[in-house]
Amino acid sequence: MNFGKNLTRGIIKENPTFVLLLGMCPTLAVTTSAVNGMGMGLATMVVLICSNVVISAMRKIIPDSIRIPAFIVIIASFVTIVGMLLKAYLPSLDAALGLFIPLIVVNCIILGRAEAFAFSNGIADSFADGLGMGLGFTLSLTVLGSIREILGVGSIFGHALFGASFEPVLLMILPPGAFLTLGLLIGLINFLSKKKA
Amino acid sequence: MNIVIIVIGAIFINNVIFSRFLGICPFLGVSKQVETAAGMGAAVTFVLAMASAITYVVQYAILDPLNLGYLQTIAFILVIATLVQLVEMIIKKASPSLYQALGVYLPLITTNCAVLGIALLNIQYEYNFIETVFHGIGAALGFTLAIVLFAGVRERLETSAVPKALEGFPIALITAGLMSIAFLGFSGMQLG
Amino acid sequence: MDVKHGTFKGGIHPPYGKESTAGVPLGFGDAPKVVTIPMSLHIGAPCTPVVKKGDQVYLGQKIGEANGFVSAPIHASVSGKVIAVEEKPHPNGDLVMSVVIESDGQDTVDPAIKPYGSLSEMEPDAIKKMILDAGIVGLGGATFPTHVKLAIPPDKHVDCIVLNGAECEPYLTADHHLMLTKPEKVVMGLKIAMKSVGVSKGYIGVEDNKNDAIEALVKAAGSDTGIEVYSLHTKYPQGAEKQLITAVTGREVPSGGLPADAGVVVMNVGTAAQIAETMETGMPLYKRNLTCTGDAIKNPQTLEVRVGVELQSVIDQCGGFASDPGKVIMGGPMMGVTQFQTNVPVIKGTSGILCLTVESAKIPEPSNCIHCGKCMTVCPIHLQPLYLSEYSQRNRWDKCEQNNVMDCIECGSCSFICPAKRTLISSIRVAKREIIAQRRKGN
Amino acid sequence: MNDLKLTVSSSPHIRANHSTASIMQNVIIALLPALAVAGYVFGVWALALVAICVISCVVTEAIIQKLLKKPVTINDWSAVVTGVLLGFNLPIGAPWWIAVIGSVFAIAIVKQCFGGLGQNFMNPALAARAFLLASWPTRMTSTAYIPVSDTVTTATPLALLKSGELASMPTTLDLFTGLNGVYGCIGEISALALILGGLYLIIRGIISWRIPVIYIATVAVIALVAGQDPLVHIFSGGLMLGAFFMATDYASSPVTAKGQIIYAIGCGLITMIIRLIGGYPEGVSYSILLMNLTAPLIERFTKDKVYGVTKAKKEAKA
Amino acid sequence: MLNAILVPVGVIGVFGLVFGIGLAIASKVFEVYVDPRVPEVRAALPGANCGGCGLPGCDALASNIVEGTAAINACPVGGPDCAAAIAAIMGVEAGSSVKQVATVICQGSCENSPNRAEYYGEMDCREAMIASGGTKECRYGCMGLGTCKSVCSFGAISMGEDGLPVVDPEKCTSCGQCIDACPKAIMKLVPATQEVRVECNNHDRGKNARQVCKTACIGCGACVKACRFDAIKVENNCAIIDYDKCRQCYECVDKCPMNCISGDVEYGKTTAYIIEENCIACGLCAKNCPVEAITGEIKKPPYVIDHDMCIGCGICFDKCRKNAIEMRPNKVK
Amino acid sequence: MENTEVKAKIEWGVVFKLGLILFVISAVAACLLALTNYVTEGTIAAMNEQSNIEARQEVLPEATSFEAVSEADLADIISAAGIASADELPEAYVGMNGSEIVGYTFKTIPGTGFSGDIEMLTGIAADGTISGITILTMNETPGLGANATNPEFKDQYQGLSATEEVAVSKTGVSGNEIQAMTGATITSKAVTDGVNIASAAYQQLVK
Repeated sequence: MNFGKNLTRGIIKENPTFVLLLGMCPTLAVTTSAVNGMGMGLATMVVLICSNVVISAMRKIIPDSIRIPAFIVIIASFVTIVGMLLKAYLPSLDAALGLFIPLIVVNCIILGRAEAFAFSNGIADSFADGLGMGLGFTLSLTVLGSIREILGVGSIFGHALFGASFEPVLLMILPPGAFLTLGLLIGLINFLSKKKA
Repeated sequence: MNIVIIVIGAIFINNVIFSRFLGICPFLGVSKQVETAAGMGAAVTFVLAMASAITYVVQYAILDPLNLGYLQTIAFILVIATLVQLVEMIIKKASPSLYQALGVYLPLITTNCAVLGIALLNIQYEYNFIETVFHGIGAALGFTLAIVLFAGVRERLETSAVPKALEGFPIALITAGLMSIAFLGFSGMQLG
Repeated sequence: MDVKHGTFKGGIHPPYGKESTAGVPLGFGDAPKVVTIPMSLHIGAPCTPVVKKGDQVYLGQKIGEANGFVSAPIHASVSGKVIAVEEKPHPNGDLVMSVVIESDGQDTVDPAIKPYGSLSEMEPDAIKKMILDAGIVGLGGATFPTHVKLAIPPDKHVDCIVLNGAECEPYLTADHHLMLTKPEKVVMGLKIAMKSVGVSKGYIGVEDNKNDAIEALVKAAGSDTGIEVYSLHTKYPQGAEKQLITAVTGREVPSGGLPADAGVVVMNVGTAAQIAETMETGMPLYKRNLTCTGDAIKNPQTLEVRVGVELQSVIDQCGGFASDPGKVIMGGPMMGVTQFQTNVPVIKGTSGILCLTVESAKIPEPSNCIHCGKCMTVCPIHLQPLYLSEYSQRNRWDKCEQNNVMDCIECGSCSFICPAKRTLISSIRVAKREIIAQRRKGN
Repeated sequence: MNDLKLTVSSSPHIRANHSTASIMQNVIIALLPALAVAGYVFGVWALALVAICVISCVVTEAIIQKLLKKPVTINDWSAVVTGVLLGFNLPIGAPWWIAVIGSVFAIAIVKQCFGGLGQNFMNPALAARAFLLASWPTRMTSTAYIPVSDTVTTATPLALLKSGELASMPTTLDLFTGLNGVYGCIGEISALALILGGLYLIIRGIISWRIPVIYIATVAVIALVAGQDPLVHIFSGGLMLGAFFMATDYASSPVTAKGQIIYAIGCGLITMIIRLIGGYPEGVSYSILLMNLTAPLIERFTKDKVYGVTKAKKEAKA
Repeated sequence: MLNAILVPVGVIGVFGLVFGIGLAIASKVFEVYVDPRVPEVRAALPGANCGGCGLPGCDALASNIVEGTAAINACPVGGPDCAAAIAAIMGVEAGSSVKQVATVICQGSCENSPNRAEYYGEMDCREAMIASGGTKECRYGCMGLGTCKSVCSFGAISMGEDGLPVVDPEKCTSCGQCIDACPKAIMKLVPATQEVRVECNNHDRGKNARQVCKTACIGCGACVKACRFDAIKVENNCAIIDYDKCRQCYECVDKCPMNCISGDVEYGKTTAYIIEENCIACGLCAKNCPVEAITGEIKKPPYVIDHDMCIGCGICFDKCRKNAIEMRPNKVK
Repeated sequence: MENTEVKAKIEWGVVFKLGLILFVISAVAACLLALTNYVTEGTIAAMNEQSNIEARQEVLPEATSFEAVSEADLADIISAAGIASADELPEAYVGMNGSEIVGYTFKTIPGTGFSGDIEMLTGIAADGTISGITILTMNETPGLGANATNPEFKDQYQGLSATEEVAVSKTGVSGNEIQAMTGATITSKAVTDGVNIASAAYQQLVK
């Protein structure tokens, strides 16, 4: 019944990146291109949905006092599985994301949603929440990746946008570019949402 | 000599925050005051040194002999989570003053990807035990340096007339961005 | 006798503007027709009027009884008839209970007044009693009752008295004229004060832009080895109590402490001269030197003026306004208080009336702090006004307190020097007042 | 009561003559000799680049302040100073759009995002230079050294020093006057002109001697220790420009005297570390930027002793 | 195949077993007692960290409440709801706390009390106060520089066109920040329902007060005489209403020659009406009426109210046990 | 509080129950992981092998199959060629076309680049000319050092002689030289070092 609400909440109102400001490490690290951002987002989403569903299903069995280790085991398993699947079938993406695939384990979004939502809600709702949050995360990473790719490389999803005379802003795909882009983007979102209000 | 290079490299050249993007959440979250930032840095240093050592043992004494490399992530995170929780409980009991200074940050460290990230990198770089520990310490010192400097700047920002829309996180991120531009100065440094 | 030199760290060099009155001989205020004497002429508890409407009073007759220890009695500055005892405007901006006396032009001295005799005849306690009875307060501007200053608490050890003849405030030459016209009184007053607190060392600190005064004082001091005249570097706020002590004795007054904590009592030269005068003639404090100056005044001059005279009549005696005044300041340009009107009376602490034209009263608009640190280098207390001010503007009184805001002497050097024209000192003052209010609330 | 319409305000009622604008104007005056040398050596394009930077900076400042509904303060000359300094930090081969983008970055991101004049924690011109260097490295390093007699470009003296090609090094005197060849960015070629400007600022009391003198001395000492010619290190690269005009930037350097000493030593140290073992031939801009980061902390720990506050008292209070 | 599954199962399983047991034991061995109510109370507090309670933030208040050193309704921002929630956690009854609103008790607008001089300086009342005690002719009056507005963390204060602050009672949380900040003590906490207020802070004597402001309280005492409930007294040349006693009958508002008592007589004043079908003629209303506007005979309903005499104090309404009296506003907007 | 003084009592039943639950969860998780691993292991290995062969073919296009040089032989070559560390030359392959030896490929990790190690592959044809290079992993600055993967740079090595050292020039190219990338001299040098290590090894191998 709340399925729709749980789904959309994560995409806009409680967007994990722009509003809740969770999962900053991968957000900043892998968004050097739109593809990487999207890949990271999707990988996180899969883990998020699976862990949300499983934790929700097991919420009656897991005692409160060991819930954190239990969550971690569950999340880590899914992360490892996703990692292995990526290695096997999408090796280039795996190489691009590198260290940050295993680090999905410690992405605050996943543990946060497990704590805040899945542990106290039903399976369907948790699924919706995971999907919504995951989509929101994917969306913001893709946007961030696209901006950085367009400015820093002059292409989007690998397709060159401008002629050869375009000299891309290399800084955008370097670490500072990640901080600056995200900072200015959130500032812009704040500005626009305040204007609306 | 090698160890010195590893430590200095981890602090400046491959700074966890500015070039590796590890541990950004606590970096942004616990950096409003210099004192708390320093406390967080100390806690991370302590945990990272221990975690580096223990994960080294886990990798080379358990996982490798049994050919279970693929269980690395799950094993490491379990070890780290337990370690952090144990340390927190012990400090809380043993020294309340230390807990006040350090322990309150410990729960935040479980999800600090710097700890897991560095543990994984240690294995990837094939460091030996001593190098592993010092790499952990160096990375943590790099984290401490970054977060304390950041907190210093943010304390100053408190009295600045930052545009409304940029207040809070956006300006913090822009600050971090400018800081990492400065840290580019260390890139390409040839040690040793 | 050698003249020693001294100074302190920090400070500013504002335009002095003393030329216009330093060269003009000391004038004497016209005998006033009416004086309005507020019952609050000093720091501390206001006095209670002891005369009522219709009473005849003599010159020097006590008209206000001191209330409490930190207070000083008030005397009539003319002889004549009390025409009102009511609330009147006071230079501090408030209405204050005042005694209005219509002068009979006779200046009949109170017959009870007699000279006290010579220094050798008087015991320390008698001197303090004399000072209290004569209503003598610090004439430098702070108007702290002098007898309180001289009553050293038993737990403190004082070994010298420093007379303040620095007169570092721009424009003012009241003390300068005093030191030139009555150097022997100044020295005598110092000796009296030394005797009253039982010390053998006395210093007089004068800024080196008043060399003629230094010479006069050295001459007046003669061969007395107990008294030394210091030539101080001309720099504002050289005459601030703490800075003067450091410049002369090299000691620092501890934070939150009084000069007595550094073993020193500081007194204005005018106060010393008044003490000597009182001992000689028995007359209480009823007149003082003040400088009426500024570019809005036609004939700037330093005058000896009675307490209770309206500012306007002093201004009129100096030729009135040359052009429309934008600001009338009681005191000097650095620490003086602006006035709403010129119908307030001269009080014991009025060392000057500074009238600025609309043009020169203008202060440029403040802009962003550029972090140049000039305010820090000039702060005689070595505070960081730029940060204190910002903390204050964000109501962070705790931060202000941590950063020693309470040690600020409010000299205004920081505001003066600020290239961004920020009102540093006013926000620091706000912080100080808020913290004091909080402390009161807390206790 | 009376008809006088008086102004009340709290004391002090007089202010010193100098203002933010006059300080900035003095800085510009101090930069003029170096600008003149640049014009003489590089020709008109150098002056044009500086002009582009100045105009872009001023326009950006005005637009941003309009957008933020703040009073427009371009008449305080600070944007002009940023523009000139940024122009001085560009190589002569830089295209006009690099100058414009750098100016926008300096003013919009580094300065106005943090609240405008005096609130930036980093030197805007240097941050913009670092931004440009990271974004268009080839543009920013390609044409650095053009002997007057020749049009062939080679590496800067420091790059030569780094790669060990000592044979093609210019003489120390050339480095000092900068009149005989072009050894770096537009504004940094003549140590002599920069020293003149710096002395002017110190004499006018606008900057303190501490930062430039200690900075340069630290560089010289480390060069000596490392067995290199200290004069070459002092006169080449952006050291003079950095030490006199950038490291002394009010907003981004410590205000305390002790702090300035530590800050200057730090600048010198990092400059030489980067020059000797770093990935770049020149370390002045990065060293100043890095020390900018530490300025708030340095300030915090180097407060002057407050009059009358003794150690014991402070502890009792705490 | 079997090995490839059993070995990892064993390894990770043992990890889990060891850590689970280890943590369980450790949590007992190293247990430190924390009152679980502290975080609960903290959660119930609004979390504005405004300091209105006098403590440095909500965390401090939470622990003080649990320790019993602070009252459960110590948070002025949270209001009764918050107090009730905390009371539930702490297991005690919440005391009644009527919502209070910061109120401007000065009508000294630019027109009523002009400036006596130009003020130059930072637009902050506290700073202006230091410059010769402020700019207004009335030295007790509002200077209108808006310090109350700038310190309000809830955006409840705006500066009206007449130069006086206006408080939005909806947004006001009665945290007291403006009250602390106002150097003239113009802001006072007043019950939200109180319409009748003396809006003057001038303690000068009549003549002087009249000189400096058109709406100054001159301490004439007309209101004291008008009040039938002994709710007004003149202290230090300025009238003060005791809000506990005031019935808001608007009599004082009517009588004040200087119009310094707030309240809209036209719209605010009410009159009592008998609901005849409910009246049982018990006589309580008539007995308690201060102006003897109610007449009737015991047990002969209905009683009659003389609406011209009624002052609208509402005592009869309070006393009536049968809901037979209603208070109607004289005029509705 | 007073509880701290009381010796904590451990309820073993609860403890074991918690331990057991965590054990079960962990075991199930491990089981799942093992299964996934079982499924993907082969694919991953195959993918790796495939990409390695592809890389080798890229630098030595004429070869159709490759034969690894044994570790013992490799060690001999390393010591004979005077290569500083065995880490710099982890593997070498002989490229075959049918039974004919058409060239060799060398994986080299030359010192460090601008930031971190560069792992690269050099192909040397049987006639002693360099047939191609490719960069396997690197962390060089994008737009600068990372341009080493661009054909404009890589292809410069093609056809150069493997019997003498390749040199880096910043201005013009002559003889056995390559033109350095603008702004990335260090990377250019590092890559060239890698090629030279391969050349040295090649000379030993064909000896």
